[in-house]
Amino acid sequence: MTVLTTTTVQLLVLLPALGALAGLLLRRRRAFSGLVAVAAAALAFVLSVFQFAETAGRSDVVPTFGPLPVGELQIPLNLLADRTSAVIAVVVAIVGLAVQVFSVWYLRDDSRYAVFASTVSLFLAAMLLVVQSNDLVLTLVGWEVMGWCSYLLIGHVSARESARRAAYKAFLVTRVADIGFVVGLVILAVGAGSTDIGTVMAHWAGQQGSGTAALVTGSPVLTAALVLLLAGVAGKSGLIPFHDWLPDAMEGPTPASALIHAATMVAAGTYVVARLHLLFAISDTARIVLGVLAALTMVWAALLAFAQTDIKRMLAYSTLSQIAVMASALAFVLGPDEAPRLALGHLFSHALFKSLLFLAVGWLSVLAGGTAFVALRGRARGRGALYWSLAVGLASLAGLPPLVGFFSKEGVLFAAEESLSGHDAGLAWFVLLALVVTAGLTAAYCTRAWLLLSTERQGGLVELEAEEGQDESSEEAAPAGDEAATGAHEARPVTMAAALTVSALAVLTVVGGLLLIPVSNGIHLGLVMTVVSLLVIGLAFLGVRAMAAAGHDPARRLGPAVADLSDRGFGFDAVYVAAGRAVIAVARLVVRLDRDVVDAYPRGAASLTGIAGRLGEKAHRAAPSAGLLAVVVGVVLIAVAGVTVWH
Amino acid sequence: MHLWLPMLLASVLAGAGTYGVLARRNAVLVLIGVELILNAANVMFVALGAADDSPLQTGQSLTLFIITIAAAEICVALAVILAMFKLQGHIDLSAPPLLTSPDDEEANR
Amino acid sequence: MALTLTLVVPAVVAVWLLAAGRRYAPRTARGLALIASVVTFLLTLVTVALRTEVDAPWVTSLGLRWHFAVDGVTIPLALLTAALGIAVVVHARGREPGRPGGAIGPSGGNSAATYYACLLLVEFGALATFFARDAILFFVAFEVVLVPMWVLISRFGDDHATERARADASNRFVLFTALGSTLMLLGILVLVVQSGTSDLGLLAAAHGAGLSAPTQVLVATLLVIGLGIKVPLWPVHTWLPPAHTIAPTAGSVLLAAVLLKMGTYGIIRLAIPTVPEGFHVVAPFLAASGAIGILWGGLACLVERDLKRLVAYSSVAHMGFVALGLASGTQTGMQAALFGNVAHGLVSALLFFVVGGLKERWGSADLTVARDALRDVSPRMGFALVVGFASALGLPGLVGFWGEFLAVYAAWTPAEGLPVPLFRICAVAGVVGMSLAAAYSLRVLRLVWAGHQNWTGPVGPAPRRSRRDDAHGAELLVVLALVALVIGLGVVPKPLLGATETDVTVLVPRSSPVGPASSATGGTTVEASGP
Amino acid sequence: MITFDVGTLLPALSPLIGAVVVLVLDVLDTRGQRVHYAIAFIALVIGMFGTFGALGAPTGDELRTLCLPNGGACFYSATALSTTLQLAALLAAAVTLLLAWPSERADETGRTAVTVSLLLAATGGAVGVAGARDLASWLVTLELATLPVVALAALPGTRRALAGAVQLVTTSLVSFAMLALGAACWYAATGSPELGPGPALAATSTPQRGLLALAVVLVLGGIAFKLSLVPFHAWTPTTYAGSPLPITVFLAGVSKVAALAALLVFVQAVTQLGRSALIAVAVLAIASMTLGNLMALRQNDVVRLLAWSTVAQAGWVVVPLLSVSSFGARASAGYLLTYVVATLVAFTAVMMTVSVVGARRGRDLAAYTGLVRTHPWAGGALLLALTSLAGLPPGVLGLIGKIVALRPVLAEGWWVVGVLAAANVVLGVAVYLRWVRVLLQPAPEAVQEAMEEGGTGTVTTVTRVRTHPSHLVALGIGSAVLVLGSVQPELLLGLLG
Repeated sequence: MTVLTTTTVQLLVLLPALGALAGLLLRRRRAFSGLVAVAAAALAFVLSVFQFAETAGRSDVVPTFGPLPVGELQIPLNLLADRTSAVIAVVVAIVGLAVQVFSVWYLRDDSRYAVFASTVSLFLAAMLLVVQSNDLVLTLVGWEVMGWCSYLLIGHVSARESARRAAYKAFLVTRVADIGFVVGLVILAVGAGSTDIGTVMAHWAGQQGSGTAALVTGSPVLTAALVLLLAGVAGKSGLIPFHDWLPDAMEGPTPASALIHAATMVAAGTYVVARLHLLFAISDTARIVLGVLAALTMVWAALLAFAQTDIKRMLAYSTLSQIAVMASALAFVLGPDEAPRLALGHLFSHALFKSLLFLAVGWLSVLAGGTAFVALRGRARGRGALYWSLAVGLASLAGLPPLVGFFSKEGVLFAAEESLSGHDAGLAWFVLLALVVTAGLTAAYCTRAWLLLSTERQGGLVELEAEEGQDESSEEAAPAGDEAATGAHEARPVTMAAALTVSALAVLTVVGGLLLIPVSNGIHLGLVMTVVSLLVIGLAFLGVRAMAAAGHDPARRLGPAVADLSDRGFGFDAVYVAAGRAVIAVARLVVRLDRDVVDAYPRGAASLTGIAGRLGEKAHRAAPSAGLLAVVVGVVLIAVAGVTVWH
Repeated sequence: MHLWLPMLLASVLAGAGTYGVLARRNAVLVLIGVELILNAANVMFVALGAADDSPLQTGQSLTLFIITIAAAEICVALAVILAMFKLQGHIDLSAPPLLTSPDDEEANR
Repeated sequence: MALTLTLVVPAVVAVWLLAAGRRYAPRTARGLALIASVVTFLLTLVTVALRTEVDAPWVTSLGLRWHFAVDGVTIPLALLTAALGIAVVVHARGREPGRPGGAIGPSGGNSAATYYACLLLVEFGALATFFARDAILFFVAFEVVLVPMWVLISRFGDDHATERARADASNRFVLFTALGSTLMLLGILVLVVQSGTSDLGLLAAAHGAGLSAPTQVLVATLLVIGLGIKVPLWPVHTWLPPAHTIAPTAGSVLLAAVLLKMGTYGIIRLAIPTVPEGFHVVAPFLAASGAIGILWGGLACLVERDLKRLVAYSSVAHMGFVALGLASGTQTGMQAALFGNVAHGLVSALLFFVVGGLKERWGSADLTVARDALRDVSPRMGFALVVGFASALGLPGLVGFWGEFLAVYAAWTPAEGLPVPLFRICAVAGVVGMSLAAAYSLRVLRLVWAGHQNWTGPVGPAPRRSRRDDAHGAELLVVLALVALVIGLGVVPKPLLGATETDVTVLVPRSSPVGPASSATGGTTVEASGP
Repeated sequence: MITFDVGTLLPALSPLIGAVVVLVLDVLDTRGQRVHYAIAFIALVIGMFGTFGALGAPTGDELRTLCLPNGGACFYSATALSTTLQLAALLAAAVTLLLAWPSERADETGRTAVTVSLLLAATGGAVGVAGARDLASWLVTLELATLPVVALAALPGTRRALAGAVQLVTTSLVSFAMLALGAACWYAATGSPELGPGPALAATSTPQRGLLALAVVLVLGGIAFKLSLVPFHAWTPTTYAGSPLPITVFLAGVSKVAALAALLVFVQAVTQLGRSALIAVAVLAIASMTLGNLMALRQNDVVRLLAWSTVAQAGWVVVPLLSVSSFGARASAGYLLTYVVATLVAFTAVMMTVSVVGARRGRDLAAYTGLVRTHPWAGGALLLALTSLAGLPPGVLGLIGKIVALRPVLAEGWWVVGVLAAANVVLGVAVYLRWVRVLLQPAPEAVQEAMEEGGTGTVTTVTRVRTHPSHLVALGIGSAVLVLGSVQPELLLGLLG
């Protein structure tokens, strides 16, 4: 490898981190910190592009601190630069840059902007670390740091209890899921005696190759490790049952949501699985688990997305289902390394259009003073760039050709279609079904959103009152959180930079299909599935149009109950609360035990000495004869003891 | 002559003495008990001394030592007991003594 | 020479302060103490640099030698101790007992000198313990810290607490520890009498040769129990929370960051190399108690009301990881334990400085009292608190992570002959404990840093209070230094691990060769007890 | 003719001669008060010089005298061990003397001569018994070390004193009877008055070894009384509390040395003990440790506290004897030294406090509040002594003592006893730190002000009392030994050879 690549990759990870540090040190000078943040992201972008150019058709292992001296275990701490990492790094950098630029404007009045910007930089660094890592430990490092950053970002507006709770929930849920992740990593590393991903895969795959009966389908240990790993992935990528933290994460400022949802945190899970896909290819069980989880999640989330009263929450659920779509691709084994490419392809496109959507929504929310549909009703009309950006974003999410979302989704469908004939056909059918349903649902909620954003409300008094009613209710439901969304910015025009950012993302979303080629080795279109999915999408579109006749909110046709229920994520949160309660109960028990059982011994000893002392004093009323008695008795005792045995 | 007779005597004396020490509450009687035990020892010494024929009549001389020490002991003991009788009006050893009295303060100074 | 001075300087100055300190103004006393601690630190640096050694006969009739030396295992702890020695003295500025606004203890006359003397004595004892290369000398040094720390707690303890509470806490501390150290002494004596030498170097080199198996088990048990009380391991940890709650800030810092380390260091130095077979028998129990401690402490922290007690319980949890690493009996485990030792030293020191400062400001450390968000009122303290607890929950990139992750790894592959399933369970317990740590850390941050959930006061950025509300001056200095260390060693752990590496290979023979061979064995063992 | 080496016997002789001289002087001139003390002091000093001969001798060899002609048995010998104990006894006696030294107010009782001569006689006995090597002189010297103390205890004639004396005399009588019986049994078993390994070894193989065992246990019982081991301890608290403080100090110092010396003579003669006899020793030791500490924990009268702590420490003194060897003997003696030094210092401090606040208050724990501040020297010395008794640094001497005492126990594999002893260490720490806490507490305000004026303060009365110079000397000697011993314990332990 060239020295150039080495430094490139190292700097790629290092610079944003340094940017974070610098931003923190310069937090008094708002302008500087903003500058630093944007510069760091921009540099990262340049470097990632450079890496992309460098790694044409080869992969380099890049050292960092050198191996850690920890006895038997080998921790080389290497980075890897290859095509995959390069592409993902590029998209991550793009999104990061966009977010940084945008938030300069978006958080203009936030007293804690500097901290926010540095956190975002750190977040970027962490994600890039995960992307470049060739070492399980480095992966874990990036993984956890991302979790922490998300905690900070979600809880950014800590004045709101809801924000604090959301942040707490997000970190805790992912951390609990990470129990599996860490144990999985440890098992993998223990097997290989090293944490180098190459070595690990060589070891386990080699075991499989050695073809002892137990290992034909991957040893139970490998399966266990992978399934545990999946638990962690499910946590970060918000697969069932760990998905519920993501919608609450909307408490964070919109740019943060864009970052978390588009390119970084949630995508990390998919990326790691893709990296280790060689192992997943061995273990059917693991892939089945993954496929089933993904299928369930995508449908569940899409259903929830439809009736949301707040557009950010809707986007959150759409993220859930899209991430699940990516993951589902990984449940299959096609050609060498093909499934991961398709998955990453969707990751790529999703990153583009989802960041676009979030930033556009953020922009819109500033103008409209809220993110609830009620507040946004028809606000998109006549906004020029913003209007078209939203249009492109939603269309791409719905998967309309020729937008990037279309191609990548077709890629995933293709993967499933291909493996219908494979030895895991059952899974393929199941996933395929889920994918088609999801396609429909996605189209449906995109249509609904579009209609609500673009059409003015019309209708009789009754309708109005009803809407008002919903107005209040949804105001409560809505996070209404970002300082930006307090409407204080109505007077303030958007800066050119921010606007350009959004537009640029929009352009990328349009032409993204071409960029997709290098990612997933060309475009994959299964003819049948393409037709099917387009049909489904079309039907969904028409259906929603019909429901929305006369400017009604299509979701209202399902009745307010549904809306409330879906706002509460079908009450899934209760499960977490229950779990928390249980743990607290155990904790109380522990504390009681600590006080009444463990600590009873010392206290008991203390009181015992007291009692013994009192008895002793009773026995020592100074009557001489008692003393004599004691003496003689003592002597007799000793005599007996001493004489009985003598050797 | 056999040693077991004097030994028997000695053990009887010792037993009686021990009984006296334990059973008697009167200080003087306790002293007598002690004396009995000592005499048990003396008997043993004499008997054994008669048995062996070392140049310096060990047994007998030891007996003398014991007797002398015993005498000294008894002197001191009797003195103390007298003082006790003067102060407390009785010489009952089983009675817990009164400890507090006005004269302690300055006596201890 | 430098080594001897390192020990003599603090001791002598302490004695001088005790003897003549009554006439000194707090300022003078602090000056002396500061000079002493700084000199000690510099001397420690010299000692570490030159790897000097002192070996002179002391009590010949006991075969007890005045034998001190430095090696990789010692260096980090010695530096930590010396550095904290400065920190606590600096931090006490303006807090002396008997001063108006003095935050330390109930003021009884001008006892500042005594206070500083106690700090120096604790430092002296700890350094002597870490440098000692003679088993009995180790014990003597081990005992030195007891009385000064007892005085710190009972005499200079939290003046909001009742006299009775202070007496209880200090007595618990001293009695528990005295029991522990005496049991340790028994173990040492059996070891010394049986193997005829008390030189730790020789004992370690012998690796328990010539000691019968029962003897080894006996010695190992006595040593592990005795030192375990100091660590503190799970069932015998109940002295720690009260002691921490009552002790003055500096006391808590020294207690958590230095004294607890003496326990684990003792296990590493005395038990593991000298009676390997015996320790092999004890190891499973050690691991189990460590694992239980991790869960126990973590859970207790979830509902604890008093912030200082909470940090104390978290100490129990973290030391559990160290115990786990030690029990595994592999070099990885040993490295993990040593790193975890230092890591916990830094983190607990940081946390106690911050928490102690908060308690001084608030008058109590009760979490149920609703207060302004710390990130608004005093951002610096808030930042330090965040770093501290982030490291406590084992966040990678901070110093806490490496020790715990490696400990879990080591527990998953214990040395040959140890019960693998048990250790695996312990490892899982460890990971669960890490998420418990996350839960309680974030609980604290949510209540203290981000603002209280029942806080009804003005929401949003509250106006900055007076300068005294936030860390400033000496306090800020100390806290920032610790924060820098926590982050620095977290990002670049290699130097610390490298320092201990070579000596660990001396203490513990490499259990299983690395590379493909081990992968095979690892694989098979995994098979053996796979889920 | 029996050999007679004055140089070797000097330590034992000079106090006795001193006693005679004092009595004679008293007959000649009844008004001489302090001169008696001077003479006594000189006698003790001479005695100390006498010990240097044996201490200077190369380790291992012993100076024998009172030997039968043509290489027969010797009735007196001075080893490093015994001589060290003698030195300790003499020092302790000297300190006692200093504490008993009359202040300006000469006491009208005119008893000084009696007191002094009794003191000297008892000291002589204590010194002698260390060197005795045959039954007769052993018994005589042992009783000589005991009887005068009874008299001294009874001398004040107060109720408390008398109660103590009665307890003491009755118990000592009984235990003397035991000793006599024991001696008889020994003679019966070995057929020789010599207290040496030879006869004992010869006897162990004969059928009378049962008698030998009986002798051992009887002697053990007899001496256990003087060491105030449980259950022979009943007299200790009463007598300590009853007799005048200097006599208490004597009991706590010289008598203990004498008792241990006697015991060691016997133990070294009996080269091997049956395991069950050892169990008896262990039981005695542990019992006295535990009971002593438990009771001391509850005392508020410092003298009683020290009395009970004596009981506890006695346990520690005999514990090393579980290994019946010169190793064990040395360890036991070594521990005794550390104990004696610490106790003497503690008592001296108490004495000083008493002399300031009066007996009643001075014995109350509360009187010591803030002593470290009000009276730094006394307070500091007391603190050092207490920590040394507790076996914690800064009292390193006591700590080393604990190590010395426990080492033989574990060498012989009695680790259960070791564990019990460890538990007692904890109890002991509790006992002594209870007192230390009081010392360290901030002194009452009144005292603070008094301090400003430079007076000596106490809880209630703030009086300018000039502490007695002899007390200061005693304190100086004691704490000097204590400090030196803490810095370099070898100074003390090395003497034992």
